[in-house]
Amino acid sequence: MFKYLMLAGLALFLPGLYALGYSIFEGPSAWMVDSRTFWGTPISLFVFWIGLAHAGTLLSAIFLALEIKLDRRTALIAELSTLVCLVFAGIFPLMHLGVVENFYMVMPLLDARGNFANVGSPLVWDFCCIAVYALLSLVFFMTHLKTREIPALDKYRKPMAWLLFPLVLWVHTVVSLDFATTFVPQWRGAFFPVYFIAGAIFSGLALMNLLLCSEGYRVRLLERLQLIFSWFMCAIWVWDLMLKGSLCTSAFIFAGVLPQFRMIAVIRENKWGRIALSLSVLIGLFLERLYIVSPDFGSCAASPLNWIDWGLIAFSVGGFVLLFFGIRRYLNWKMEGAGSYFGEVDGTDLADAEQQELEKEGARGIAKPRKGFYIQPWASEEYHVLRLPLLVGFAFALVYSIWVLSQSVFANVEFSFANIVPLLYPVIALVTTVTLYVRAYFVEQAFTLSRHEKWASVIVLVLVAACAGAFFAGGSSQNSTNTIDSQSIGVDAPVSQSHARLLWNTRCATCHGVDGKFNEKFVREFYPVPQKLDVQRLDSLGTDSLVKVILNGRANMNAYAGRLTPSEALGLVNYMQTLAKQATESAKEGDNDSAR
Amino acid sequence: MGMDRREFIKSCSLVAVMGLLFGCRKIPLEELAGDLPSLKRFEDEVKLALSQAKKSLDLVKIPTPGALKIPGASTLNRFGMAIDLDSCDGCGKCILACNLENNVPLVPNEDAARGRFMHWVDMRGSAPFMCAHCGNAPCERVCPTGAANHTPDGLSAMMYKRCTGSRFCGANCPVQARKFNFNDAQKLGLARQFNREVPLRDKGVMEKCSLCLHRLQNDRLKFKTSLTVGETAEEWRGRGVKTACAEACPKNAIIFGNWLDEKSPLVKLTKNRVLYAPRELADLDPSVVFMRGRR
Amino acid sequence: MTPLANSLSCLIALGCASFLWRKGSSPYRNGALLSVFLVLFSVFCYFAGDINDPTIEHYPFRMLALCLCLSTTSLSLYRRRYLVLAQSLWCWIELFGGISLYYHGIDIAWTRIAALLSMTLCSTFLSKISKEMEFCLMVFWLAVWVFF
Amino acid sequence: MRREKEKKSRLFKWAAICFAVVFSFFLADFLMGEPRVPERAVGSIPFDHALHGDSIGLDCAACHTGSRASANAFMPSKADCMDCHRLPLTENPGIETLDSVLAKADDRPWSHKRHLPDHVVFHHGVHAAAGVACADCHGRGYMQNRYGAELFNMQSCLKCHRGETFKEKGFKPAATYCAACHR
Repeated sequence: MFKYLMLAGLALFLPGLYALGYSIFEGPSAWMVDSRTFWGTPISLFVFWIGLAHAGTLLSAIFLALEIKLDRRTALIAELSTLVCLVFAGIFPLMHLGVVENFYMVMPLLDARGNFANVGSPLVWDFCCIAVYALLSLVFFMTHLKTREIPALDKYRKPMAWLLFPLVLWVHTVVSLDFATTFVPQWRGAFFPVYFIAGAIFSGLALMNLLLCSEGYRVRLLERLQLIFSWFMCAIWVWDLMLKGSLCTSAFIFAGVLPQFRMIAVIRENKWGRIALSLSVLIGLFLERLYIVSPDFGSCAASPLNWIDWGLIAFSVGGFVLLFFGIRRYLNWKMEGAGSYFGEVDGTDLADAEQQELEKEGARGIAKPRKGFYIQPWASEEYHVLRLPLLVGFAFALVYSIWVLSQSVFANVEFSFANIVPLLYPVIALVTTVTLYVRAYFVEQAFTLSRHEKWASVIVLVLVAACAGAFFAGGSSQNSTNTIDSQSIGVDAPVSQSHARLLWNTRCATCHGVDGKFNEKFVREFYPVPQKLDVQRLDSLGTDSLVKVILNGRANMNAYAGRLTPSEALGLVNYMQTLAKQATESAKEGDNDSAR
Repeated sequence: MGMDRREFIKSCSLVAVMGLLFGCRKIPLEELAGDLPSLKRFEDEVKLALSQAKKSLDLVKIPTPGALKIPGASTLNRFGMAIDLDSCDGCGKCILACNLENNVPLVPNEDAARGRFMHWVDMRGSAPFMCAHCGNAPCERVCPTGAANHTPDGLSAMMYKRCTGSRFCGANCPVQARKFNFNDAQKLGLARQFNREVPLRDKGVMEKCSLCLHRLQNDRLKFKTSLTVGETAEEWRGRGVKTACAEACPKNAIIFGNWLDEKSPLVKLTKNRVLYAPRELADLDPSVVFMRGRR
Repeated sequence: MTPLANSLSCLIALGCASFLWRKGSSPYRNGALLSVFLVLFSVFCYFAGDINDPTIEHYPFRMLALCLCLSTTSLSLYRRRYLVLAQSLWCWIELFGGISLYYHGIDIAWTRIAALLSMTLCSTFLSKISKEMEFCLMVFWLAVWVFF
Repeated sequence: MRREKEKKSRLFKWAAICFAVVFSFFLADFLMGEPRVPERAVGSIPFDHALHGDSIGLDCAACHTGSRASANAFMPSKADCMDCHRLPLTENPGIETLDSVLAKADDRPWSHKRHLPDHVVFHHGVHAAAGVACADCHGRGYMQNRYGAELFNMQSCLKCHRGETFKEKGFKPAATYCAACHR
């Protein structure tokens, strides 16, 4: 079964790859871009895939944290689909940028030039949240895989779940804040966080049901939740309709009306019926995201999807199918022996799965807490594991935000606590996880890495350091095109007294001296003595003759016609007269000084 | 054709060298990238933009703009413009002057047909409309890299090398005063550097009216050079500087000046006039405003 | 939203809260009820408040969060856990709704968020929820809703 | 014994890892950073800054006519040289070869590409008026006729504008907002 799906995935993926290459080369004019919001298909695909990614973790982490028993296969599918969706959720924001090579400037880290990303911008929160979220869900998935070899690691799975649970909601809220914080009329809505999270869970449930059906299993809890969430989404759309007076009808039909057919037993029991329901929900939610991101798409047909958009959609869908089932087959093949790992729960209801779990645990003698008994969260075992790392995380976040707000770049930017709050929790979660696993590896020796894994982690560390160095340096912009040679003649405009003074110090002071009494050192050694500037001599010659002297030159003085404009020469002459007056006054003071 | 191994390797290397030479020869024509567009094409595009202008302005009364409220703002200078709607007849000379002064590129025909021009000034309700340089600018709040920032003297400046083209500022501007470089104008031969002072913008970057930042910069630098040489000891107030559109307007309907300087033409000519701003910008403290009627 | 409409809305939320989590009710019934309540709150906000006022945007969801908090008192199992979750959901809606409105120039009601957050943290230490404690909680929530 | 050896090898391993990480950071920073100004040859006419500057006492602005008044410092044109070199100035034999080379030179003998990018605004006049000496930014290299190799990156300008360097000269702190120097 996997083989056919992978072939179909490949068939979609290759043209998609071409479309991706073409849009990176061509830039934002390639795909459908809304005239008002400047965003289009890549961002709606990004919101769609990041919603699916969050649903993966939402289901596994939340159910794990709330002790809702979910058989191990569904949990693994959820985590795996998270990682694969994240790959695509990461590609689209990068490829939709106008200048893709400047993407690193969105990171809130200092660079060599002293610039800093604008931490008040929702896109910076987005970047950090998704990066941290990808890292943490990767760590969560690796821990999940490694717990089979080293059971002691299971101690860390639940604390990680408690870390991921708010992180998932936080990240998707930040994605919704991209839209809610703007002045675009269609994006008006302080309720967007709840709206986007409900949409994400709804699409995640649909994806989970789809993947489970494709493997021939079914989990009734997820299907029931899918139906309940379709009602909740319809309620939100009603409020959206009231608020803005417009509704994406196609999304309402696909994701609102069609899922109700689950109530008909015939469709519910038939595998293809369930697949069709989940597919319609996914299509409906994608259309709704497309309508939110680019309202033009909904209202007028002026900007239909061109073939590049279909290419991008095919790229993401084909890529997901290819990657997901590829890893699935690899995991199946690699862990063939682990029968119990993929509990053969086919078609039985969840309650039975729970029964089996209980018996197994009962047999192993693990004291399962009696139902209804409430563990004090601050005394719970997960909290003990997390306590120190959380403290380190909060301390780091505090220091980080103080450091950020003291950056010189924000000297004339108005910042309040509300601007930086969305950036804090991902920082806390990242530092907590790093401390948790560093402590686990070094202090508690909870797990050991094989030689191969040690080399891999060192190489990754070196690569990360290299990237950090490159982003810190920031590359140099190309030099200017114009060349510098000698000063050409300026425009013939009247010259102010200060400009004449600068001109005199540049051109004439070499011989005539800054104060007009000629420059002894230079003149005595090399040149016959130029005239002394005094008022009588200047008045007798008259200004226009002096201007002619400057422009055409005289016995020992070269012509400046090619280098000075007539009005500059006139300015110089006036300046000479003021110098001469000053010279005579200082001479008078000098006389009466010596006279006194 | 009994070629032995040595000849075979020799001929292969010959072919490889030929290929290499062919590949990396300098294509002389590459730099020229087609001839530069003529002035007439710029004028025609402005006429096309005028004929297609259909947006209108929904104006509402606002008080006279005062000092900026952002930290570190200058208490002496707040540059802005006032557009007199009574004397403006919508001739469009200011658009052409702005395009030539700031090297605004042309757009390919299919974008022109769809009205997606790059002009920093466009006609709305038969009056020139450009970025209002809001004091509390929504575009600067959401720009991720800090490319859109505010100068202490009231200009919403754009650092094109920091722009990563996320186009979020374009979405967040309530009146859509920002234009995006969808095409590489230089490569398509649509851009021409009329004014050497202003660098051309490259593809994928958002641009907008810069309130002739380069003229203000040059004037400030010239003043500071002569300042310490002992001419006038007081501060630079940007006197005597006019934007390209203000200069080109035959009816002097666009007045550029400094809102905080009593001697500036802006404060003098708007003293007994009623000031308006678009409804969406009214409470964002705009510094480019409209005037109509007498108080 | 006039103070009268404000207090009326919390009464409606209180009324709706009593229908939720009934004995032996299936997830379908509770899910459907939540959706219906949300539609009801939206209609109420549409008529009671001015649609162009930005603070109305997340008003029905705040009513839903209040309704969820109030409904946790009639829960039988895991009451304190869902009490904490409902209050953190309300904090969540208030905080992020406030942030998106802050970007439209409307100040955040920090006092409301602080009160809710402190009550959420304190309610994790509750050992046994007696009738009086339940009543105090409900009074606190309604007070936060009406006065802050 | 084996424990010390094993402990020493572990220590060595950690040192190697830390070195590799730090080294790759600085290597990438060096490779991608802003390069120094490229070295420039003296050009067709052999010119000696030390002779003109120190012994004769010419001010920089005499030949670099824009360095006190305008944005661009410009290079001297042939006419600027001929202002003084119109007469044979010294007895030593080198002067004949110089005069013949000068006579043959074209009227703009020195020209080079502007190092700063187009979007950067640098005004020599303002800095000269503020009391900044040419050697402060251009270093002493030109005195030994070595041109270029200065490090003009944004961080050095910003440090001076904030008053963190050249403290002893007591420069007034200058503008550091983006639009002061960028266009």
